Amino acid sequence: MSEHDETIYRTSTGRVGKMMAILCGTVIVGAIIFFALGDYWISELSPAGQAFAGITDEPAAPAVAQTGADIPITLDFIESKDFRTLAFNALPGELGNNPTINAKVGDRIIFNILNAGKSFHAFGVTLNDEGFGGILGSSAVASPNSPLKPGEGGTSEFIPGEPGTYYYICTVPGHREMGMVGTIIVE
Amino acid sequence: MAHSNWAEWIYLGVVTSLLVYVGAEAWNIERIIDHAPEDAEIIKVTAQQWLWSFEHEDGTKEVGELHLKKDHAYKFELTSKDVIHNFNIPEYTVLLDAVPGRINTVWFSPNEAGEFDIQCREYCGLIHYNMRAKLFVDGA
Amino acid sequence: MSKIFHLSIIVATLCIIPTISLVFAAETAGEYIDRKAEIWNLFFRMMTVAFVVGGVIAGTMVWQVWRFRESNPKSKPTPYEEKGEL
Amino acid sequence: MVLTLAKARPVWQIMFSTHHTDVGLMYLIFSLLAMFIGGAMAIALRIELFAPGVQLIEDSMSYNRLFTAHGTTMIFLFLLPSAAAVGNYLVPIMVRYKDMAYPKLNAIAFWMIPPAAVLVWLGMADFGWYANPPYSVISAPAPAAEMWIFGLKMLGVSSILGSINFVVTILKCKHPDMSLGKVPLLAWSFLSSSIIVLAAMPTFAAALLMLLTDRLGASGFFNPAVGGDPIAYSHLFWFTFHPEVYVLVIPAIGMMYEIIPRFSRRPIFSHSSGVAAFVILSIVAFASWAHHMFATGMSFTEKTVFMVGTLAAVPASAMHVFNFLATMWNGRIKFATPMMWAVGGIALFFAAGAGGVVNTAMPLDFITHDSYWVVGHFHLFVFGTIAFGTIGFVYYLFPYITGRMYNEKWGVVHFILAFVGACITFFTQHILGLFGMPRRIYDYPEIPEWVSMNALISVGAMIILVGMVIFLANLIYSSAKGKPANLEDPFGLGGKYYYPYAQRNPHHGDGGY
Repeated sequence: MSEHDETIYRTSTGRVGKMMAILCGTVIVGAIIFFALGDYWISELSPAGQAFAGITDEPAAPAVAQTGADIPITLDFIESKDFRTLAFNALPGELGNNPTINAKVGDRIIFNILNAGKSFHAFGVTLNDEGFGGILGSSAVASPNSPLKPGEGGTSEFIPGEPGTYYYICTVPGHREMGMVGTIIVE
Repeated sequence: MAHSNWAEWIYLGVVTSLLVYVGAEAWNIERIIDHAPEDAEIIKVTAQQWLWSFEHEDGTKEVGELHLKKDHAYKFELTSKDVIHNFNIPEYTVLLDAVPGRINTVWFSPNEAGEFDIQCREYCGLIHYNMRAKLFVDGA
Repeated sequence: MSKIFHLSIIVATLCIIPTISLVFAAETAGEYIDRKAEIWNLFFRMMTVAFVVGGVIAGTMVWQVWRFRESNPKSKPTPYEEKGEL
Repeated sequence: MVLTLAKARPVWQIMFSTHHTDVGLMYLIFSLLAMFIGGAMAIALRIELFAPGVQLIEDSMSYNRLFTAHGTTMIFLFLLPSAAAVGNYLVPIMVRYKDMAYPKLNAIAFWMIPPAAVLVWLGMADFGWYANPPYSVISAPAPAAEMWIFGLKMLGVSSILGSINFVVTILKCKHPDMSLGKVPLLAWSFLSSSIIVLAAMPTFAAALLMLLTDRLGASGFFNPAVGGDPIAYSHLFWFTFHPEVYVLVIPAIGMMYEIIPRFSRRPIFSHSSGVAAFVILSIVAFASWAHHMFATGMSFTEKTVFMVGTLAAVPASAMHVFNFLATMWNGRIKFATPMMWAVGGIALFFAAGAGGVVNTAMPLDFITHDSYWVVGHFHLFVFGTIAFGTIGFVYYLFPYITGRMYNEKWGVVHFILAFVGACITFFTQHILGLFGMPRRIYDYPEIPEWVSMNALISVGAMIILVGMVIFLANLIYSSAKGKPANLEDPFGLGGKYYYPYAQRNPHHGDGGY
């Protein structure tokens, strides 16, 4: 303390203020980046996960001559109070439960999907009569690994190329077995 | 610093003997409950995100529900289709991991009729909190 | 000192061997073992041990904190303090 | 005097200094920042669990990401750096060396932490701090999981570098007059915890790389879909992270060894038994890792081996408790804030240890595994013991760091709130676990016992929150405007025992005087 008579402490109001400004500033900037990018951080599935779920880059389905007819369908994911029964639009036994869709080859079915439950759901059309794989073309809305959160929704289209029985399901594993499945009969 | 340590040795002796007691007791109880009786009925339990499915010895399948009979022994063969789950019936202290690629076994014998919870106790993703099933034990 | 130590181990072992043989003999034929009862009984035995030891240790601590606090009328300077050896 | 500066240095000079007190200060500020961020996450989780249904967090994905970030933050960004902070401040002083052995390495070890924290906090992976495969391989979304893996990788390297520095400083740079047996117990605690890090951490570093290549689909070590074994990861993980528990708890015990004799006005009851207990702990730490895995389908024999290994660690911990109690015996104890935290920490340390003995009894794992019992148990350790020791030591070092005194009255209030809050929160969690509530769940059914106990736990957490807000205010206000401390004897104990006082920082103006 040869040059100064006054003691300068390692901490003072000004220095603490500066430190707090640096810390709070960094945290706020970080929080802005985090929230601005939102769900980017959890947007993808790892390559191993894609292999496990059977997601491959398959060529698109062959183009089908469209009939020009549009069939709009509104489907809401709903759950029973104890979560043990799941369904589309209405619980089993009620009117409008898992409506059956009749269509012709080449009709364009437009799905309007809403997650009206409290759990996570995702939508897709498949030919398989069990399980959650084999989702066809552009029929999917969300996927099991970035599913629709409660209140979220989306639209998708499906143009059947061959006659047969298709199933529209919740692609979250297990939900089909718990009741989230309906049929599409294509002539 | 000169001081006597006799108190510490006695203390350590007491602690050690208590630990030996704890270890021996635990070993003994584990030994008793470890071996499944030979007449135990085998139930195949398959876990997947996020539900339980069961297959009885006679081929009956159940999803999200399990019906058992009182005072029979059951041996669960647990496996998983995707990630690690943990099969837990808290009321009957049945608990074991369902590991994909492995079959783990645990056995129990329900001695009370009624309705019990089955839950997943190993973190397994989005709906882990609601990966539940019901156990129905029917009276003899 | 080590004599006491060895002695306590021997005493502990002597206590355990009869316990083990007793439980070995207690297996009843025919009925299935009640897993729930076995495990919970073990749990309560363990908790009894834990709470007894915990009571002794916590009691000692509380008493020490009360007795040797600076503001206790009975407290007196430690020898190290008097000699300035702190 | 070290704490007064002839000339205030610019902030950047402190930030990029390599002197051990400056690096220690950076560690301390960062770890406290991480503690408040991690604590805020815990409060969000507790608000969500206050009652069944949605309270604050709207979906389980956000909840899962929050508890992962909370665990990672508290362990790697609060507890490890705060221990390193204390070690950086005091170890060179205690072994009477001018600085750490490798000052630049020291600064590098610190500066690896903030970028790692950015990765962990920005990504917020969702697989829990345990990242157990195959969930973390096939199900956890990218890029958050990769960011977590890289972040943890950096933190692992950082703690290895820090540990090398401590080991070399203590073994090679101690004053030639000082035999290893005479090295103070706080420095001993850093020696033993650093050796554990050096032995344990490489395993986890390897496991992380394997996890990453598994996720990329290039390998399948832990992915059963391609023939791997997820249990192998558990072994590798716990081989690192059970010893890591001791890495965290040993420095905290070392801090108590510093506080308790000072405030009891007596020397440590037995220096040699403290050293012996540290050495034993750092060896048996490696004998118990698989007690975390009893439920994965281990055989009776394996379980027995690891139960015995776990029980073997108890006598050494009990020696520490004995040493503390015997030191306080016949003392004249001044209950200033640091002493309160230390004594409270010992009490909760014992409770946590007793819970640990119950846990390891094999059949009881069927009750407690992955339930709230476990949550309560390890929080008693990490909060009740380690954070208590650390926070007490922050109060103890406060005059040394700032040259000012913290507000004693609010320090006591902080302690009482935290102790009461910890008892309510963590003991209730034990009981809740016995009623079968699993951990890591976002929502729970309306079982009456679960509902009331969860509400009580959340109230306890709020009490801790109030204490921590007081702590923060006290830290900020006192470092800005606190009364100047009497640096020869800031706590009024008599004697010039407060040896951080003697330290000089050559980077301060005028040669540090």
